[in-house]
Amino acid sequence: MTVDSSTETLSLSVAITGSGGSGAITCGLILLEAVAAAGLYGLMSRSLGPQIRGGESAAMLRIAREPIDCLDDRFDLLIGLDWLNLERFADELPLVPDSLIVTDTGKGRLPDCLLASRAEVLALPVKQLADEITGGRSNMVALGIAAFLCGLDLNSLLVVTRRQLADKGEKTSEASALCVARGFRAVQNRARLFRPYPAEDKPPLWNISGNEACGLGGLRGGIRFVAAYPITPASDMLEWLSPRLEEVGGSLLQAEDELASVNMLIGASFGGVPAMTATSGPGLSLMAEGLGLAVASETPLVVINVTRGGPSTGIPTKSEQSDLNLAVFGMHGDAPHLVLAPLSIRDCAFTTEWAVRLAEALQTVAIVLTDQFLGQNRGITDPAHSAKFELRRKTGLQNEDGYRRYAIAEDGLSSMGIPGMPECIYTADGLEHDEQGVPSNLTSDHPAQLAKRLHKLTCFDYGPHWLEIQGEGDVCLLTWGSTAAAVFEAARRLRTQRIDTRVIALRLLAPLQREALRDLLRPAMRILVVELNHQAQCFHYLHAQQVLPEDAGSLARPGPIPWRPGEIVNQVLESQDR
Amino acid sequence: MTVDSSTETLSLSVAITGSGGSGAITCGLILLEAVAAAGLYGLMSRSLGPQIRGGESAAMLRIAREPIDCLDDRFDLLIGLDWLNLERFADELPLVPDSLIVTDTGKGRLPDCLLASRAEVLALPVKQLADEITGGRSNMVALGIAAFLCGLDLNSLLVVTRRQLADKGEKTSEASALCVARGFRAVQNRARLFRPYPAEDKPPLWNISGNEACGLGGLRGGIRFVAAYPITPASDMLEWLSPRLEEVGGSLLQAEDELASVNMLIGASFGGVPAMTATSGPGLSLMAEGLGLAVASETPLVVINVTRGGPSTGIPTKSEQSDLNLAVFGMHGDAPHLVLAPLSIRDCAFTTEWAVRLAEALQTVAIVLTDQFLGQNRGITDPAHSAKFELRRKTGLQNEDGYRRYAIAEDGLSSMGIPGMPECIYTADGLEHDEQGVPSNLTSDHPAQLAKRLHKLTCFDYGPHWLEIQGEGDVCLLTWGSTAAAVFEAARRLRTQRIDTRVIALRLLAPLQREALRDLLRPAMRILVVELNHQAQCFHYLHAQQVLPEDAGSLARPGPIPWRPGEIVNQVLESQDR
Amino acid sequence: MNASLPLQAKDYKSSIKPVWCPGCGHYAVFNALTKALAHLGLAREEVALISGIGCSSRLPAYLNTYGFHGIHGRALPLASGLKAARPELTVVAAGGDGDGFSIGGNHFLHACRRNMDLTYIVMDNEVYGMTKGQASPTTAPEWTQSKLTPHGTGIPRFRPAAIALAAGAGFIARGFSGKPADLAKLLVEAIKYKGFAFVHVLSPCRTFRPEQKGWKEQVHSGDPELHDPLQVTNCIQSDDGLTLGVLYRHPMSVWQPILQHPGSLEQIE
Amino acid sequence: MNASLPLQAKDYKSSIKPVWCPGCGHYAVFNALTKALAHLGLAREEVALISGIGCSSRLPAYLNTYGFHGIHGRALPLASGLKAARPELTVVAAGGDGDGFSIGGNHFLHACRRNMDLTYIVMDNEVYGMTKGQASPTTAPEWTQSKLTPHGTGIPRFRPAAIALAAGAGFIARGFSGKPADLAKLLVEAIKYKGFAFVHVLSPCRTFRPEQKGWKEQVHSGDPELHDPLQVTNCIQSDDGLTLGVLYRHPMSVWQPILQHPGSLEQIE
Ligand SMILES: Cc1ncc(C[n+]2csc(CCOP(=O)(O)OP(=O)(O)O)c2C)c(N)n1
Ligand SMILES: Cc1ncc(C[n+]2csc(CCOP(=O)(O)OP(=O)(O)O)c2C)c(N)n1
Ligand code: SF4
Ligand code: SF4
Ligand SMILES: [Mg+2]
Ligand SMILES: [Mg+2]
Repeated sequence: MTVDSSTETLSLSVAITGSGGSGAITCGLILLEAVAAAGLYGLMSRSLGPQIRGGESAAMLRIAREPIDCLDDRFDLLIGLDWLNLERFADELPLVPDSLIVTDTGKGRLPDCLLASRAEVLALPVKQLADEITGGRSNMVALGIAAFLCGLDLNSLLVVTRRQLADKGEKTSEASALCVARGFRAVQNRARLFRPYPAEDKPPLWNISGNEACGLGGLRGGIRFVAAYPITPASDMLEWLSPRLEEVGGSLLQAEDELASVNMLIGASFGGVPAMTATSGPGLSLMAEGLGLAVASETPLVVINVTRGGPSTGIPTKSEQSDLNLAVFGMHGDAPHLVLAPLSIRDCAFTTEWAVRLAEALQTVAIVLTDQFLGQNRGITDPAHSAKFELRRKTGLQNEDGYRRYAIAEDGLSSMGIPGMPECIYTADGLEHDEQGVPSNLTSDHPAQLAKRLHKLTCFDYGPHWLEIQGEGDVCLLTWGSTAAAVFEAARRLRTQRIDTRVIALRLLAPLQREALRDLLRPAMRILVVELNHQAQCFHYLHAQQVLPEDAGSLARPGPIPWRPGEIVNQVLESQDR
Repeated sequence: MTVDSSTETLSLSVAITGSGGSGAITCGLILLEAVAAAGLYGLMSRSLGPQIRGGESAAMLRIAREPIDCLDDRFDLLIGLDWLNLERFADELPLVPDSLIVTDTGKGRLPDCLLASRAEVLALPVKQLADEITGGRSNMVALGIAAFLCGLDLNSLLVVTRRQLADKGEKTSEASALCVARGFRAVQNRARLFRPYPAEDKPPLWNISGNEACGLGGLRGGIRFVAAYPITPASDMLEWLSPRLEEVGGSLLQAEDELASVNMLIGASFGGVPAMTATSGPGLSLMAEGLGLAVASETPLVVINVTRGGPSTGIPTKSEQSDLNLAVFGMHGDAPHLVLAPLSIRDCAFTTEWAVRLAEALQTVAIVLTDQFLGQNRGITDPAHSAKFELRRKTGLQNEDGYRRYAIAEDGLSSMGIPGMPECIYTADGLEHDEQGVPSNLTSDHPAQLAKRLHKLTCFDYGPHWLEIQGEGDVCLLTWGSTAAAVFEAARRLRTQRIDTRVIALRLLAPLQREALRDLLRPAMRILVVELNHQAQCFHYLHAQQVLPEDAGSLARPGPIPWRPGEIVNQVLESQDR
Repeated sequence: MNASLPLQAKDYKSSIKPVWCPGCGHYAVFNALTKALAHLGLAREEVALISGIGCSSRLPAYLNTYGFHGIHGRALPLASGLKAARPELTVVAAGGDGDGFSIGGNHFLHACRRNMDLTYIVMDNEVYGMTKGQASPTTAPEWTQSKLTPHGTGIPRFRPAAIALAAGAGFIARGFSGKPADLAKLLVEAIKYKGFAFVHVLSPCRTFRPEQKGWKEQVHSGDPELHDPLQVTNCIQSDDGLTLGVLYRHPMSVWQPILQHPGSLEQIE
Repeated sequence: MNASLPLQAKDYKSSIKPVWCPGCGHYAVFNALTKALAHLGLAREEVALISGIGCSSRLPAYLNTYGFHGIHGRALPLASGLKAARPELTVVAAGGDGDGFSIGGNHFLHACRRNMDLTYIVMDNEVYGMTKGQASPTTAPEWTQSKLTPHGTGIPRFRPAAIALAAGAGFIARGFSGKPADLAKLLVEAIKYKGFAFVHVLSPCRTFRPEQKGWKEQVHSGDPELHDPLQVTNCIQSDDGLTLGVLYRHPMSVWQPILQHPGSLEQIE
């Protein structure tokens, strides 16, 4: 077994699994926090069985010395608190002969699917060690084992453990600390799988989920009103936001359904208060009509869509990027608006902050496409500071010749009256209207207002943030949203194999920066569009906008498992061979 | 003034306008019926002011010896019952110096916008003539005038007038007949503008609206359940269907909203009864989530979307083709389904019948995109007979090894259990499921079921009906839905100008017949995609599917006025010059 | 116009001509509302009129206050969002029986429960006027004039006051467009009431329900204002739907978002 | 299995293992329903169980009858469409308090009014179980355990029975999953009732509302069955929400589509 042989990212991947009540997730969460305390970067994903609560679960971590945003293709270490129903996760836990499996001597034989990997097996009396401590639990022993193998320091681990379990009472936290120490020492005679460098002198890292980061970005963008209806996997963003909105003088309203929530946003925003909601596919579908109203009446608002497996109820707890079509095209009539997608957990904060500012400045709808992977996974990341954009909504009476809410201006942007302003009273309308806002079906007003609403979006200067770009080369991997992290890592690996690879990751999907993107793509020899959905939605969307050459290729597959970097590398290599 | 100089289609265009209560529409409707009685083809469109009822209105007719499906670029004859608020319609009533305007001597000066056309003006004492008859009305005098100029026969006109007004009582219908005769004779000394050939020996023509034709097609396809919520311009289809469904043993349920109606369809269809609804943009938006459920659970149903100006409430009484994006892409997740569009009023019957059969056979959603123009205009057309398709839903236990509702079959089609069948009990589900229908988030089931649902649509042989194609040539006009008629006529005119033009009109928009369409387009020199919306939705969709060459052009503009053939001719000529 | 002079009813009217048919009941509701606003002396910029879609829902544009002509059935959530964000504004939602009780029924239920300080005016003509005469939830089951339901709906009427009460509304009144002065008074009461005030207005559709001119003879006033939910329940339960006046008024705790003095964002980060 | 033998409760169970938490009230509802179906001797293929989304809405797959696990809040329209198209089937809709009273509130109102011959079971645990514990319309205003509403909702509870009555339902009953035998009997009555039968079941959420185990002591039976809407209204109005039994039963005309003997299509053309 070697350290970090698989990638040039110096990382280690660890999974902890167990059946209902075994505490695998708690173990993972404390380990992640200890990783942060050690100044390491990390990522933790969790997988759950179909049970509503208390079913089997797996905590999947990756730790590294450099920032990382995706899981690896293999696990270096798998610790089983027990092996019940492990088959459920087998696909998600690829092992190699280099891997190490830690099993509890008391919990019986390893499942065949694991043995097949020919990984090394280390049997330890985990439960027995825990039982020797009053109130001791196996998962804490496992935590100690994992932490040692990950190269963490015992003292700091104990501090973190006690802090994390403080609210369980001192007895529990002390018993846990004892277990952790016991587990740590039980493997001390083995070689560590990972050896962190001494923490550099850098600001403390953040332990944050994408949902939390979106919430934070929203607040920074100026959101002070949220109306929402709970839905997996978006609810925890709303739960994070509720108390914090209050602290900054805003409010959250739990609506009776998504039809209500989107219309509540329109009302609040009409009232001058920046407004946002979070939902997932089924909720976004229900909001379609309301979003069209916001576009037509030019009332800004932001929807964070934390995508899950679709169609219909689909797979609520798993990730997919299959709501792009709906986000871009899902309103009746010609209804141009903004669609953005954050490129990592950390980027959720930036992209959401930008989305709010853009929606406000452009008086339109911004849909932010994150997904279950970004939203519910936790990352140990560099701090994500506010971008402090200058963009603001244009309000009040701007010209001398009377107030015209929907005046045709050169940049398409007319000024919004806000209730309370006596000089710009108007009635907002989803009916087609003239410049004053009066309903009109004249042959002249409709095309003029359609053009206004499109033009304000297309003539705007979005600056450099619409994409992230890395590298040069004959191969160009084009991607968007949550798949970006795996693509960036795949490109790094390809470069080590002497395949010069450029990555273009789109943060702004609509309006697509057509000309700029075409220019960027012109020199590329072989373009592949990588995304996590069945029908290659982005690939076709890019074709729709005529930015791709005829021979561009598509790397699209559905969830429920996100793209892994090695999988992309293989596909690129295969496509080279063809 | 010459007869039919403008086009090689021997047609005449007549408009009758008047303010609230003037009876312009009644006049037009009787004229249209008289046209049918004369064995002529015809089309009547109406335009109304913003008032809910009783505002100014315009009846716009075109009559011809050959089938016609669109309005002309100009009106040959304009009869004003009065000229109040005429500016509202001026854009819709283009006149040329060749045109004739009939004005009532008692109703004052012609509006400037009409005089500007330099059309000939004929002033007649219309109201005075009507007032001489007890119970006489100007609109009936105008009917007589129009009918004479259109070359119709007085006796047959009187028969039609009496029949159409029978339910108003004998007094009214006799007074009207007297007025009609008086109007007819008042212009008898003039040259007729149109001279019908003696009616050939052909079956009587139909006087039908597109909404009625869709209803009829639905019944022929086997629809026996409709649930719906009223919306302009779809309601009259529902009103036509309600009593007729009953006659064939089906039923219609007025739902509380569109969320209910689409789910009611799913319930009925799950019960084995083919089900359909009609709506327009806002309703289609609200149905998005339900349609996704139908796709995921493989429950057939049909939605007729009678498109109106968008986005949002838009222009409810006007036509547009701007719901294509929503129809094709408007569900979350990967949710493949059928999208069709009838190519004329008459074709509404055929396309809807086909759509129902396809939805049933392929166990999916079919969205039929008609629009206000097709739906609410009336045409005098050749009879539209049933296509009597053989396509049926596959039901019951088909194989020996037990019932699997979502079994993976070669053609993607598994057999539906219908309540009442003891051997194929199952639970339909919008959650991703395995072949039995049991919820599953296994890595294997999701891609397999996604592929099944797509494959059944793409591997199906749709036969020749997916498009209509006419002509050969260097210019290829590609179009869809209600714009087709204007494009066909434009092509005929272009050919008379020695520009060989091919027209491809798509009836099946999704799944797009990519390969076949690419083959058809390969030889074309100059491709133009013609459609009635602002963002060139079909043009981009065709690019998304990679069927268009890089240099294909787009002729897209929004409503509220449909494309006219001459406008297309001009655009083609201009694009040639470039 | 000098803002310091008290505004009159006409000052609340915009210059846009209503699309309504001559004789439509909605004109009187419009007039009564402008009178009520004038009576209350509200600044035009502090009032927002929110509606859905329907003939009745065209109201906002005819007023010279802020307004939002939203989408069908969603006036109440839009109004609620506005009120939550801007509690100091006077927010009035208005619409028709189809808008409010058919497609908008769920929001009606939950707005009654949530009890924000809003006024909700439903102009009930027992028909979908805008879409040319289909049955609405308040239409009598035996009304056969709609081609969509040629045998009548066969479904008992929706009883707005009974539902509002069961859902928890604290102010329920019924007005009639044929008695505009009384209606204006009811609207004043409703706007003044702290909480969700529901005003059910009988507002005939001249075009599709000409027989509603008979309402003039049928409406009547009810018991003196009741405050006890139980008594009121009995009263509303046995009501013929034509009783005018304030049917129920009960002080209730008003929902509004907890708006703290804003802290800094940094402390969250 | 020999179809001619009378089916037993277990014969209505499929082989799929419920996803519910140990101790969840929904198990008992499931069991009671299979008992009721067995008692009624219904053929499995003639029964269809329709639901929305939620823990409770997972029910259909666990039954060995036809079923449809639809989308959130839309069980009733789906069930209504099925019943309209196939009146001879026994159609039961089921779901949770969030599904039925929050997002599905409008369909609940209109299903009560429409009065088709359906049974509707709401398993009320006063919480959104599936999405991990947010307040539902029936949650007490002062419940602060949801992070979404950390001060409680501050909104009075939705009262399902009162709404059902005001909306026009003819059969209203309340059961408790802690009394499965009584519940099975209620379900038998509900399915037998000709018309829309609403069964409100208190079905505790062990995971997010552990305090609901107290219900066992709090539930009680009510007045002997009442038939007069006025009396019932009073009763339901003052009800504490924990009264078990049939609260209201009243014969009402059932809505069903007018299904004629089919004529030929040609006569239409
Ligand atoms: C989602 C949606 N569905 C349907 C419609 C069509 N529609 C417009 S107004 C209306 C009903 C209006 O009735 P009501 O609210 O009673 O108002 P009234 O016109 O009678 O004043 C309907 C069904 C729509 N605009 N949007
Ligand atoms: C349109 C839509 N919005 C939100 C959700 C998320 N969601 C799933 S179940 C549920 C609530 C479930 O609560 P309830 O109906 O009371 O059932 P329980 O789980 O408590 O039995 C919600 C909000 C969804 N699936 N679809
Ligand atoms: S249709 Fe009826 S409700 Fe609408 S404006 Fe006319 S009279 Fe009023
Ligand atoms: S979360 Fe609550 S309602 Fe859901 S299964 Fe568990 S105990 Fe039952
Ligand atoms: Mg109405
Ligand atoms: Mg619940």
